[in-house]
Amino acid sequence: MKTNDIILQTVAKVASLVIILFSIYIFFGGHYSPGGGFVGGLLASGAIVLLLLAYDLKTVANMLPVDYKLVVAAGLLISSATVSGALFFDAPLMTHAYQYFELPLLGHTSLHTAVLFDLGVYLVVIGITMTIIQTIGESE
Amino acid sequence: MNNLVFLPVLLPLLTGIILIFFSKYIKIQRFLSLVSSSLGIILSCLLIGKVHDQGILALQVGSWEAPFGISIVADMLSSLLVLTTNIIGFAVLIYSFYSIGTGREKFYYYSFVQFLLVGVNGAFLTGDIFNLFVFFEVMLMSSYVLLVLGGTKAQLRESLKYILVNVISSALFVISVAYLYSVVGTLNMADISRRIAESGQPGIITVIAVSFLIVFGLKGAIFPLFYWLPGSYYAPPIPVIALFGALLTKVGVYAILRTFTLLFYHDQQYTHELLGILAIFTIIVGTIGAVGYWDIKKIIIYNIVIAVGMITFGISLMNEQGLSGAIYYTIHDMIIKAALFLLVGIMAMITGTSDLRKMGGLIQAYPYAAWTFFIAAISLAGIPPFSGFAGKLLLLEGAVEGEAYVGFAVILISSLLMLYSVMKIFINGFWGKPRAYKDADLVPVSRLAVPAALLVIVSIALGLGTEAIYPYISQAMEPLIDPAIYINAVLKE
Amino acid sequence: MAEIFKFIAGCLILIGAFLSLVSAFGIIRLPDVYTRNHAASKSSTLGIMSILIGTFIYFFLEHGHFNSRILLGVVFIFITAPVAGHIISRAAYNTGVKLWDKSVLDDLKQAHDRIPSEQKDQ
Amino acid sequence: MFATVLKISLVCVSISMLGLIYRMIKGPSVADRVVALDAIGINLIAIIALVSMILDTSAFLEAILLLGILSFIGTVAFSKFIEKGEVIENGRDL
Amino acid sequence: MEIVMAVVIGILFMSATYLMLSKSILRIIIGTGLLSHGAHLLILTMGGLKRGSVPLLGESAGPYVDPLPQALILTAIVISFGVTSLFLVVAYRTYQELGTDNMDKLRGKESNE
Amino acid sequence: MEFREVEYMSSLHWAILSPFFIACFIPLVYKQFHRVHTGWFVLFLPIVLFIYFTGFIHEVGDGRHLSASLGWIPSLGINFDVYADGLSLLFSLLITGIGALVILYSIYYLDKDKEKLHTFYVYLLLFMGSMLGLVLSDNLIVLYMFWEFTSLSSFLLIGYWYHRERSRYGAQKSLLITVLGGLSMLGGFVLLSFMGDTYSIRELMGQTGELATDPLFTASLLLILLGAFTKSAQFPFHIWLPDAMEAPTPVSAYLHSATMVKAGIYLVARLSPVFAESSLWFWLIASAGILTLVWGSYSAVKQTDLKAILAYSTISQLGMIMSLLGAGAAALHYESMDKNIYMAATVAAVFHLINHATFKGSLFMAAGIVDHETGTRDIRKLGGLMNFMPITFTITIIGAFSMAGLPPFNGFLSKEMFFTSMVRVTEMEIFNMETWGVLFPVLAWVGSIFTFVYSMIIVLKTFTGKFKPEKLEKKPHEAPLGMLIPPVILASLVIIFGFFPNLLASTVIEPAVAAIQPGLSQKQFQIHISHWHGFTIELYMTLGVILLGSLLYITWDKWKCVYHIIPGRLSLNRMYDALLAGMERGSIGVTKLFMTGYIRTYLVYIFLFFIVSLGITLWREDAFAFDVGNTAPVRLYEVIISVIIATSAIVILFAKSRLTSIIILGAIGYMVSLFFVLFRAPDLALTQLVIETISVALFLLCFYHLPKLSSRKEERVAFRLNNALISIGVGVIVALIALSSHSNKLFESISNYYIENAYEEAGGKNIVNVILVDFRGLDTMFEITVLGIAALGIFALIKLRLARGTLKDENE
Repeated sequence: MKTNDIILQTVAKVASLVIILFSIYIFFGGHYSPGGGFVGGLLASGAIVLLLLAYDLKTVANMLPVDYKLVVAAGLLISSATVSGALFFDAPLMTHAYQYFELPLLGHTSLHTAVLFDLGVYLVVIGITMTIIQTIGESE
Repeated sequence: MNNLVFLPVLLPLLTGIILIFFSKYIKIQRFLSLVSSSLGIILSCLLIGKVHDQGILALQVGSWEAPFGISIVADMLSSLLVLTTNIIGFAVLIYSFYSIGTGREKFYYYSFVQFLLVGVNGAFLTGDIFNLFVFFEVMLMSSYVLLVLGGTKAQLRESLKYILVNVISSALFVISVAYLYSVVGTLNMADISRRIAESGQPGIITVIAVSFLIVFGLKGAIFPLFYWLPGSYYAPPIPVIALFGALLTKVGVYAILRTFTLLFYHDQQYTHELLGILAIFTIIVGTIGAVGYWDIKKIIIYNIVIAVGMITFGISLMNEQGLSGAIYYTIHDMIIKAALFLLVGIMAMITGTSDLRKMGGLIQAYPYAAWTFFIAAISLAGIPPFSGFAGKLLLLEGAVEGEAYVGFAVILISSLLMLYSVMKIFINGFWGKPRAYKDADLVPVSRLAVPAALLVIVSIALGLGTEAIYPYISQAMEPLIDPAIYINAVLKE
Repeated sequence: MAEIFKFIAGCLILIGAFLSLVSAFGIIRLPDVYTRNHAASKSSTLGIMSILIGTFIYFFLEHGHFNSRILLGVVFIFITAPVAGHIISRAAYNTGVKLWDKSVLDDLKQAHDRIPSEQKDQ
Repeated sequence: MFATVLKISLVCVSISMLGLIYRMIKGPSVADRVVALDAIGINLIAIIALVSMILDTSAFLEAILLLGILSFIGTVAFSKFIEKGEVIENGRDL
Repeated sequence: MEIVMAVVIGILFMSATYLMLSKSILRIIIGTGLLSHGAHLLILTMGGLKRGSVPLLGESAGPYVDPLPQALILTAIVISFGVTSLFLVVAYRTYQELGTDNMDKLRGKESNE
Repeated sequence: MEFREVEYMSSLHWAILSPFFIACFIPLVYKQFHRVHTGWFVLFLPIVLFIYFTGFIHEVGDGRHLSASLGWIPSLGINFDVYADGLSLLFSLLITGIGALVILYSIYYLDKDKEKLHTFYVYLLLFMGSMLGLVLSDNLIVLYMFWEFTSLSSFLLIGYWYHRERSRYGAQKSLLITVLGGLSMLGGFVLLSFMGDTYSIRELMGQTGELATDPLFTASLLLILLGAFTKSAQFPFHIWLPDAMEAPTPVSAYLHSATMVKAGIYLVARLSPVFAESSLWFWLIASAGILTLVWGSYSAVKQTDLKAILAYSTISQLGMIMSLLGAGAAALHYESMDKNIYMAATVAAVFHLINHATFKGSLFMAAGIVDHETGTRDIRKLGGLMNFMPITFTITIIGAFSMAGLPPFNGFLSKEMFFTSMVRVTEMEIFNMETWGVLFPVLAWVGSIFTFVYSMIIVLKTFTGKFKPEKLEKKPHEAPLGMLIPPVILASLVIIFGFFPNLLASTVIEPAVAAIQPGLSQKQFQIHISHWHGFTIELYMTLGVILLGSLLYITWDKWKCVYHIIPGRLSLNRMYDALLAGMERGSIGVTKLFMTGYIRTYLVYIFLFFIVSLGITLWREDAFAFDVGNTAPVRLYEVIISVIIATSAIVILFAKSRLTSIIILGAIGYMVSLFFVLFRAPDLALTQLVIETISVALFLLCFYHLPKLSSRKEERVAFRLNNALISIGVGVIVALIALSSHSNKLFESISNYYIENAYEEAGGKNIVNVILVDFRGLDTMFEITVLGIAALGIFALIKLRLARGTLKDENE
């Protein structure tokens, strides 16, 4: 049945933007407040799912031409590289390093390799969710 | 600080990830996995050398001191098993080149194999009970995918059952860890061991021990819990069966070995007795299955069950001979099972069936495969000087020492029936009237037989060179008898 | 000052809770899906918004931090809740969920009737 | 005083939750269930807001927005499921 | 509270078991879902439900609840999510290939001796 | 007793290993020199070895022993120790001597164009090497290894013509029975070594007295005897030997008459010093031997296949040797008695061992010639061949008469000694020998009568009587010269040993006897074998054998119905077949019983085991504890949520529609996340919320296409009741253990460390997140790996759909 989805589509666009912003916020805040790469990633993929719901697979694929399997791989690579990075510093694997910096706008912040690790998680989660949803969606 | 300890896990992980990027380029995938596998063997040899020189190596991941962070611990047992795993991975990989088909290759087959190795190696090396769960899951997830990859009817049907059973066992694993955490308040196995020893293993710990036994027993396929195995291992293509048969159940058995020697060894009257009884039943039931079938895959699959019983029996003895027998037998069985599956796979590919009654006379056209199988078969049955013997002998000696005469008799009888079951394959498949098989010419038998022959050579070397590896085995056995060695190495007191 | 705001917050929260109770009551008692949806989306939305604003005030007073997430949440709910209600009703109607037998008007039915039947089947 | 208000509210919301669950289980149509589910999502937000005030922590405030998002996505998905039988369309024939 | 939780967990495990013993694939998968819920709640309970504050430093000074079980649960949740989704897809494909969701019709061919 | 260590080490080891090395080159030689019969290349080896071993005769005769040691697995006490005394040397000579003759014979017997000669000679060399290793090794485990190798090479040789059904059957049978024995022997060895703390036979002999008192001694004895009996085809394990006749005749002549079957005899002889302390040892051996003698000879008479007659005759002769060894072992038991009396039995055993090898070897070869030249071995088709093959006839006569115990052949001498020994058994004072002991001479005599009968059958039915050319495939004529040489040599040995038995007595027999009975110093006895002892009871027995035997032969047609008394289905062979078939059927039956293929059944097993094992452990360990003190207070809203979860969990069981169940599952998930909120786990609550939503979406995505839930009416009440009981059991157990674990908090948790160090050491305030990415980051690393695998797997699962039955996908 043909339906008119303009209301939904308009709202979805706005909402997706809000969700993605929120996900990035939650991802960076992970070390200090609840959240982190995992929830952040899930939320980001939630935004994409919302778009999928409002539009359809092909349209969204045109909007975001990404191979999500490679996103998974890239995320895994980043995380495992962070884990193995310690090899080059002669420290036990997975040893994180961090430093506090005074950055403009953000104020007193720490740059932490754990964030890099978490970035891997973030990407993996987006990749996974989207791979699953996309493949199942396509197969129907 | 021994990052080497973790490299056997990290290497396949990185390889697996990188292979995802090359999913369309099969040649590159093959090359990379081969390189990584060879490197893996070298690394694990290095690891064994280092453990041999310096004793147990422990890596405190993330520089967090022992009971708080995750410890990766390489004692000799783990290192030996890691080496064996890598050798098997290498052989199966070569076999896969010629048999798995481009379809699966393009859909990340090699990545999944690498991830499976990650899980298996990780499970052998970790010193943290929850991390063990995570590695189990890595291994299981890869195994689910490998089992179902290709999506044929039989694969789907059996995967459902396989996944279901393992989901249950994972849930039980989680709750067992939860119970244990509630009682002892820590997750590091060395620390757990120390705390249990301090408390003298009260009744509740014994209960938890039994629930761990159920969890690992489900994975390792011991007596009342193995029923899922024959069906599930029947469905996937041969290289996958070889990996499963050689590695997966052994990880379960390893976990039993580790937990019942390191953690729950204070109430042997009950726990190890129970283990022994289950082990004997496992052998019996496996033997019953193995002698009845006329399907080559089924026969070997039931032989896995027998081997699991043998090893757990060794564990239940808890004396030096029994434990070293169990270790030796595990290594032997991993190698020889992989070889047998690969060979049986060649037979099935040539004849297009796995029903023995529909084959015959293969020795005429494929003498090398036939003799490789013959040696593998007698090695399985434990005829000296091949690798099966030393393990069996040690188990027998351990049984006498532990006055477990029933087990003694069962091992002997089951050895005979094991030989009967595999010789049945030889007599009816390789001997007998040669028949014409369509498609037989398409099978690159000589290439496929190479990895199998490689494994058989390893097995022979293992048998003839028992003396050379015996120091390693006994070094592997020491911490099992005296957990203090392990604990001190991890907690550095 | 703080006490007043706290009182306001308390009131808002109480009103919100009451509204959600009412809406739940409506969802249970009303006769068909459309009326229930009405109850859900109207009072429930209002209820939650007042609770959230109450919460916002509370945290602003107690801890002094300006919690953007709650406000964002309020805005988000404000945007999406009507759309959600709309979509549910439409779905219900299009799958042929019966109206309450005492309903008096069905505009959409008339609109639909004008469309040739084969288009409808798609 | 304020704590009592919170507790009363929580009990109210909990009761309404029970009612919604009754509706969700009872049906009768799928759309009814979805309506109930949507309302449950909203109620959950309320509960979390109340609880975080009771526990006096802002740790759960992320959950509020999150729930709002999820509840919306969920409702949309359910509605599409009911209406079209598939949640995500492969490509729309325009 | 732990006693109540133990009962709830027991009921969850009971329902899960019952569902997994039934014939329909969907019910079985739902059973596994319940099973993992039960397991996660069990970890939480085993960590102790003592009152303390949220394990966020700086929020309040008081004693915190045990953060370790929470981390474990998080890992367990994620893993069981992965497994469940794969399980679902396998079930879905099985239905496509074999045309049934009745486990009894998916009987393995144990009989080929 | 003096030892000469090390000096001979390499040469003896090399002697054992040389056949294995040569075997490696055989396939190469076969390929390179296809024109020449491969046998010629092999022949030199046994000859060289034979000469090599004869070189030791003098030395060993002087009472010196050769021994050498080579480490193999010293850690396990397994060393490749070789040790040559009289007994070993005797066997080595037999193995290499007969081996040379058999290989020569085989060169003419096997066609070089039709047969796969390389495999044949590889097997044969493997066998020769293993047999040498068996008789020369001092280590029980090495002995066991070679023992199994002889079984395996015999298996391969019997199955040499593997396309024949009978060959495969015979091969499998012999393998099963001999390996059964081998394994039981291994068990005995392990027990023995446990008692004596060594695998060295020599060291074990040194502690005979201590061993006999060990409770495991009898078990070890029985296990080892089982090994010996199966190998030497003693009743009732003899059934494999007749079927082993499917092997090419040279093999039968070699393995199944002269060498391999005597491994059991070797074992008994070798271990007699260890075990004879126990009276059970000789009692068992002697009885089994005499029974086998009677049964074998009795069964031989009814056979129609020439080789089958020879097979049964081998069985009976082995029984005879066995019983002699048993009687001889008594000497070790009764230290006080006159040793020479019992020594006579051992001497007879050794002597007959040699004699049997000569006459049985020649008879087998003759049978092979008949088979080769006429195309059949069925005595019903044969007859009157005397004129066509006079030399073969002569050989057969010599062999058969010797076997029947007629003078002047060597068989007569050993048969006389056999009677002597058996008559003397009656004088022993064990197990009421005065009554039961009488049976020994009687049975021996009866066995000899039948031996006479079948010996006559072999000669007369084949070579005399009416010539029936119509039943033969080929026109018979004398065999080629090369084929005749080996049997002629053996036949002449029969005569030579018959006339000059003392040639052997001092050179070979005395050292061998000394090895079996180490209690006797070699200087104490001198063996002298003579033809004429005067009119003794033995002579009368022999005369009786001849008379009664001739009578029976002549009246054969009248009494052959005796063989139908025992119906065919009670015969041992049928029992073996039935056992095997029954085992297969039984195992399939049992397996099918529990392997139903329904996952439900397996789950029921798993859950039942879970309930039972944990329940029993809880009860037995008295582990259930219930401590209210340590619990958190109960809050109203927590109870409400608990009630909601519990009711939903129960309601879901009765859900009728697919969608309802999914939605309820989602609701439970949300409630769980509320719990997480209540129990102060914000990260968990967030994650659980999102995950639950996605899971529900996935459920919907996947299950849209599925039909309605199958109607629950089909399920019987019993089915649901069972399920309900099991489920309740699981739930109760889980809850009970949870309560007990909670009440048993024995230690502080380690988590304080995380709280203390999260900010200072790891730079984060969200402790849970810090644990996840830092303290226990490895978990997270592999958790996302799991997810990654799942995603790729789902992708592959949906995209990749292989068809069944193609070559590349060989399953099903």
